[in-house]
Amino acid sequence: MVEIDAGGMYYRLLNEKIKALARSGCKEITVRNVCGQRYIGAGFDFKDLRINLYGTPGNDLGVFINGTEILVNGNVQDGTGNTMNSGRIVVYGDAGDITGHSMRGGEIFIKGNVGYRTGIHMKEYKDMRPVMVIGGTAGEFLGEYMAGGMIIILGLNGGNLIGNYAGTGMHGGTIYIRGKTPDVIFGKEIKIFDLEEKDYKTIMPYLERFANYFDCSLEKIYETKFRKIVPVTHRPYGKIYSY
Amino acid sequence: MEYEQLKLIEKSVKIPSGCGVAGIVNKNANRFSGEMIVSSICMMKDRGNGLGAGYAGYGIYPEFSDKWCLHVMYDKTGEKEKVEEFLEARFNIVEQEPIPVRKVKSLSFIPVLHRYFLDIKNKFSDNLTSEEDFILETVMKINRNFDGACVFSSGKNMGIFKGVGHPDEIAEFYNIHNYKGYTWIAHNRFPTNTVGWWGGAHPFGILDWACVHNGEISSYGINRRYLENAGYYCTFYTDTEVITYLFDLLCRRHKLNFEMCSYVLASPFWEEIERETDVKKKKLMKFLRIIYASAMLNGPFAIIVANSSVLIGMNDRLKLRPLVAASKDDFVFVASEESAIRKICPHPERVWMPEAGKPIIVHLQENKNYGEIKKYK
Amino acid sequence: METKYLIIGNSIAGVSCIEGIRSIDNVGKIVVVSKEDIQNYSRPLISYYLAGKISENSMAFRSAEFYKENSIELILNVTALSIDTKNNTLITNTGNIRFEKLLIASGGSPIVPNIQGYSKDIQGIFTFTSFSEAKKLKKYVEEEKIDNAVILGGGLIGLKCAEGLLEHNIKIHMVELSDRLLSSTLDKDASNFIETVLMEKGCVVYKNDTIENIYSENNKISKVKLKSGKEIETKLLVIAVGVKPETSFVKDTGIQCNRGILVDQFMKTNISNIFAAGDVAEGKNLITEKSSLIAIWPVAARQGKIAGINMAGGSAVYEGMFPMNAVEIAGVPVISFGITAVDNLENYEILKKSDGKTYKKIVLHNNKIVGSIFLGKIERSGIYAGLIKNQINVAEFKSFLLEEDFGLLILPEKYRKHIVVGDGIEV
Amino acid sequence: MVKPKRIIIKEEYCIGCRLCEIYCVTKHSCAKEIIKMYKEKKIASESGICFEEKGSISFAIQCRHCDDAPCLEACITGAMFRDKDTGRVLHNKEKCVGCWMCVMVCPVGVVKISQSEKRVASKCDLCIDREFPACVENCPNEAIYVVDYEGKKITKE
Amino acid sequence: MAKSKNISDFVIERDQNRCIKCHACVRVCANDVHFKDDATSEVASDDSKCVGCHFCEDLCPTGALVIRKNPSETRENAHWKKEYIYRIVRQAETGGIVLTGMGCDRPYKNYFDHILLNAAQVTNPSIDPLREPMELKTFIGRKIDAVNLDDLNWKTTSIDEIMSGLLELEVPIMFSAMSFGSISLNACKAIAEAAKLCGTYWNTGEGGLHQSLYPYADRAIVQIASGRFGVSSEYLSRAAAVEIKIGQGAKPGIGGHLPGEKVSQEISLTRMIPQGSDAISPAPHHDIYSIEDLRQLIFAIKETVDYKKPVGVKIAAVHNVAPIASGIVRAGADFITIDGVRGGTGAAPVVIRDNVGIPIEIAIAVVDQRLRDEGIRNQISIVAAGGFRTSSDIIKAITLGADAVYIGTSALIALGCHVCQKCYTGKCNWGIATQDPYLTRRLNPEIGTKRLCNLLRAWSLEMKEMLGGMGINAIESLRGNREQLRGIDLSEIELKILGIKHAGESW
Repeated sequence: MVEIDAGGMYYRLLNEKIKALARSGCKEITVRNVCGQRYIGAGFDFKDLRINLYGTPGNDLGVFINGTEILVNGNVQDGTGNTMNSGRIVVYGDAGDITGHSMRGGEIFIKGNVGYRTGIHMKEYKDMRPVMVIGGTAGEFLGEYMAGGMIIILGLNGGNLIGNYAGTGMHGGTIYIRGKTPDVIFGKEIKIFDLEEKDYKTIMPYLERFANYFDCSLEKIYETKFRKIVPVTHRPYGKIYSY
Repeated sequence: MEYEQLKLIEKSVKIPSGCGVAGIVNKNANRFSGEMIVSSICMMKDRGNGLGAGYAGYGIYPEFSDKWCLHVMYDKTGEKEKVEEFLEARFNIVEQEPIPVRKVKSLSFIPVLHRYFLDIKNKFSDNLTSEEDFILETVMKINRNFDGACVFSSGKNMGIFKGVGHPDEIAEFYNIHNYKGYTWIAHNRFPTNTVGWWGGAHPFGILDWACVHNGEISSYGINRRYLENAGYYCTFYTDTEVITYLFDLLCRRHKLNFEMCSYVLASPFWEEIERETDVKKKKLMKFLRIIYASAMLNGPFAIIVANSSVLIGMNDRLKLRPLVAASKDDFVFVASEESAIRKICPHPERVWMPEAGKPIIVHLQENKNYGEIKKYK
Repeated sequence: METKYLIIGNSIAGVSCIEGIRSIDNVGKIVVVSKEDIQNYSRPLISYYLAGKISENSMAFRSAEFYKENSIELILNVTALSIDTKNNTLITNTGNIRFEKLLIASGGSPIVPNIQGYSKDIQGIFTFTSFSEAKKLKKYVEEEKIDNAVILGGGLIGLKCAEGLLEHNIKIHMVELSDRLLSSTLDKDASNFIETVLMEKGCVVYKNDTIENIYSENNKISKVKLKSGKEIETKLLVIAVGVKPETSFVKDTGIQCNRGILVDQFMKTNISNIFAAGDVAEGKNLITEKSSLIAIWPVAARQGKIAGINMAGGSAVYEGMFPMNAVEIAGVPVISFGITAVDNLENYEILKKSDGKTYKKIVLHNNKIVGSIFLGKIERSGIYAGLIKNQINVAEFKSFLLEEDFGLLILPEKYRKHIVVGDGIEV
Repeated sequence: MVKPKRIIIKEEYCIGCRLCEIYCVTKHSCAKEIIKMYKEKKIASESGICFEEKGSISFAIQCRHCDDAPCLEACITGAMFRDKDTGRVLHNKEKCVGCWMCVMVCPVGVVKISQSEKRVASKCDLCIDREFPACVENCPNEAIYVVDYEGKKITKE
Repeated sequence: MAKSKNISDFVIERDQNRCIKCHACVRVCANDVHFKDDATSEVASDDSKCVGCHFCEDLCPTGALVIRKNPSETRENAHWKKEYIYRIVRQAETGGIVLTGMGCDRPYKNYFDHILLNAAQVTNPSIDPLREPMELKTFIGRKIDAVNLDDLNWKTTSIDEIMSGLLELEVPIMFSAMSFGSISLNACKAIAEAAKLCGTYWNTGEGGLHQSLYPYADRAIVQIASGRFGVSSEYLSRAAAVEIKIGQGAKPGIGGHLPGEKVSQEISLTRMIPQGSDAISPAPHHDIYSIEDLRQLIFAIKETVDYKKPVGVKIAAVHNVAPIASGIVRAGADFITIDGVRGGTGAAPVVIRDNVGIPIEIAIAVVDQRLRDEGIRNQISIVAAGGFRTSSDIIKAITLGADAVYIGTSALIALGCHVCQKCYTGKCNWGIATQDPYLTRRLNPEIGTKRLCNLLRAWSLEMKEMLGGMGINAIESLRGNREQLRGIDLSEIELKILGIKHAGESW
């Protein structure tokens, strides 16, 4: 394992260093004293690389990433996993706004809470199915314009599970929420259902992974029933035009 | 038309003009009388129409060789005092006097002509990083803000003399034959309409650059906007002004050498660049053309540009205007017509015509007699 | 006499051979011997001649210039007697010809079964496989003002002859040994169809029957008696039971024969400078993949050409063909390919469609077409021939095979593009 | 002038307008003027084009003028012949007896039975008397074009 | 259901004396306008379905068809014009937003038509472009302000660095963003191939990069819009440049969406979304709510492509365009695309298209001036878009200060488009704005490429003529050279904004 001290380092240099190490065959890189460096892992294509970050990485962590695992020991800022293609981001803390914006594949695990507009315009394609598991709560506009993939909100730490306008303009994918349906304003385009057996089967591997990463009890997670938010149509705006 | 009106026109619109140009340089910086250049430019009298002529000589003020010398013309009463007040605030005026002139009957609208030899009081005020930029700014300020004043020469140990008239008349007026210089350039103007303003005559100068020009720059509009971005305000609406500023910007500020400068001003065609076999040179040519796209001089021109250490004759990239060069001993001559050279040097060693866009660059040998010669290359 | 190339037979196989040779060798001497007395004629045209649809002048399928342009020495009225394979010499009734390369394209000769009362000398009995016979027949019909005739054999030759005779308003009695007309090329349905058409034209068809006895008066035929007992008075009998390869002169020459002369894929016999093509040769049947006689014009043309190319030192391979026939009976066109009637339905799949005026049948084996019949409407049937020849798997578009608008569009894209734009467009 | 050898079909660009047929018929009829010809039913020719259409795919196919043309081999009268100058496979109506051997062997299925003279086969002659076949010249989308012997596309310019 | 009170936009005149009943019109009309009337065996038409695309007219072998505007007139009323009346009728019947295609068709003042070009007479020579070199080569991207010999130290590496970030255009005309989805793949192919052949660039729009277009990727400017369709690191790395689309002239501030029924298999492949699913592009980028967020995305892209490609930002020309442009320069963009009010689209609400934004002429003028005033003009290239109809429009745009232009509608017209403005129906008879396999085949990309190349060639020739006339032989000497322009019939404020003098004023 190789270590980099990112203290005072500008993001461009940091990314260059990480890339150079990865190209030389390095499989695991630990970066300490991360503070505000943006775009860590931008467009990375290193399939079996793992990056351990200590500190607070800057915005757009893992933007356009295409297969690398990033573990963050700390909170992350805005735009984590922006337009991500594949790979995995695990955050041992909270995440900021627009986490997983437009992500098309890969996985994001957040131990704590996420900010506003999380999973906005997530989409899926063929066997690419993005998944985001959030241990805590999410802000407003969760899964807005969501077109595919799944978001799982666990609410393990209490607080308001989700904010208003979840699933606005949603036309694909599923949001799983743990616990009773919160008393918030939902987007017009969604419906809420109880889970069927097969739904539990679908989310199980991700919950297991979540429990594994964050060392929490799977039983505790299952103690509370899940519900799911799904779009009523994948053509939400088909009828507002006069042809 | 009233003088004021004529001046207004001259100062507010660009007047295209045809011209004759001539230049003589002694490579060893040996000074010689202005008579030679007068004789040369007068040979091409038919290239002008009596509405403008002028001379620039280098090495003419050896006693003040380290002082900035401003030639200023005043055509409004009271303006002189204002300008001098402005100058005193910035400079120590070492010497000042009316420019000596002789009465020539045919000349009219003659302004008050005065020269100042200056030392900069507070060299680097206003965050300017060089003396030259300070002088530049001073000239710009006077020319923009003082309506009745015009600085028409602002170098060291050099001076520009110009006015509305035929070249022989202007020479007589300023006593050009009385001055001795090592480089001379001259201009005979043919504007396309009547002008009465002496400031509109050529050469045009800034710092120790002086420039005479024959032709019209069709790219004027963008060259001007480009220069304004760099802090050069074109108050004279002449192509020559733009060319002079471009030389100052590129050669002095951006430190391009004259060859590179020629790639900018008379850019080689893309096809030519494509054919260049020296990879490094090719890259540089292309690069310069891209970066200085707005500085390219497009349209017909033949120019002679001088400063204290160099004389350059150059054509546009298609050679749409005439230019001839000749050399004998340590002299190099450049002119619109060969006759203008033959007149003063009947048997040159070599006579040639420069290629389109390829400048004739004559560097002066350093000469201890005439102070330091600045090298911009 | 000596020649570089010697060709026995002047029909399509021989002529194609000339074209094959000349596509490679422009100068080598070519001698063609023919036992007939006419420079060039198309054998299948004899029924049209008989019908009076074309004149004697139009019988040629190649003009006289053809022989001139290709510098062919054509020797008529020569009958091949034997071949001296050791000395590369053809022995004929008029002399010997030495050759470097020989093509046997002697075609076939009509089969005349043993019938009681038959004699070569009886007038009014004809075969129908050569122009000379056809000429004699036509002359006889016209001179004798024949108004009814018996044709023995309901195969292709018999029907062709019938077609010709029908034009002379002759009532035809057709005697066929098997249970249906054109038994070798058509199934029962199609056969019935043909039979109906013929009957509408005034023909009488006797199936499962044959002529047992021929009666003659004054050395002229007067009556035939069928096996079934039926007696038909007639002044004209055409024996059209088939042809056999003309291999009589090949006997004891060492050239291997089965029913016809055996050839390899280069149309070469077991003797390295002797080739055979046309009705006399046995080539590969693409459908059965066996060596067999396919006595049809296009096969003869192809074989002759391939033989010619190989004789001249080129290299061409005969990939095999399959039986196919086109015939028009009383204005109804019929085209058939390959195996059209099968009994063993386990191995075959049959697709059929009929609307009373047309009939279409496809026989499939392992999802490949092995045979088909088109009756009434025959346009674009060649596409099916292509599918058979290229052994295209039709599983994907089977349901379209019988469609009215069946066309190239239905075919697999790759094959279609091959046909449409491919450089090897011939398929 | 390079002589066209065959018409190549870009089925992916056939728009199914069937103008090729109209121009083919016009060209081969004695009238030559579309409106009068159609209006007065003076259609003296038939199109040498087989037009196929299924779903969104369509194309017009004409005689391929194959290098190794089966119809030439199968013709019992010599009516089908290869033009020496242009390499085209042409058909002499006068000689044809309508035996349908050509129809039988053409793997492209483009030898048609003439409707006006039932005993004669008919097919594309690549507009032997014109620089470009009428169908090619009038195809609005270059879904058919001509190539020379080497398979090179021939265009007007 | 009550009978519709709407009227047909067009009437079809069929000259029965000329109609030969070949049915070509019946076969080709995607709107089912023409049909064979079994009762009369004549060919007839249903005018109400006609969109005025003129495809049938073009195809009819006998010229029997003429499509005319429906002459039916409502009572003359300068305010309640026919089109407004019938728009209300339509909305009263459907309750929906009225969509339209292509650019704004309102008769706002067209400044191009009020600007005149100069020509050289006597004092300098005009140049004959047929004989003498005439250069249109243009470079798009971030340039430096000054070449300092000391800094360069004759090292060419820094030169390389700057030059690798520039797009080299043989003609200052690029093909505007038109996604595969809004137009057919054949149209994309024709455009891409033409861009390659003509030495210019094409723009993928927000449609991803179809595999069959990979050969043209080195000439592609790929777009990132709010839907992020087809955007991946591979997409970014294949392209020549990246453009972040914030807005579009035809619908500033409005998102877009490709209805699910148009998301075919191929489109699903390039957009990387499931077949049949709506492709919704939200109005804003949800990761850009402010200018610093734009900088964040610009540098996210630069970081991903190792700073090797120019990154541009496309905005609609709106009232505040000049300061916005300045902000975009300072946010690190290498080129800015400004799309004027007449910019085209496949679908936009008509009220937005016709009423939002400002003309491109004005936008170029103010942006160029603003950037010069701030001394940052050289750091960015200005690409202008929005309704360029002729080469003179382009020359004027460049003279006002644009580096290059994008053409969209004019390119489509070259491909056959007759600007019927019905792109959003997906039934484009010319095979352009459609995904219907029966219709897309109508655009043979080979022909399309040829026509586009011809257009660019023709316009280049004309531009050279105009340049030569002005005595200028390189386009860079015209760029921003507003002295060469004069306004006609313009007010003082208009002249001031455009930065040009009025006709009659000399230098």
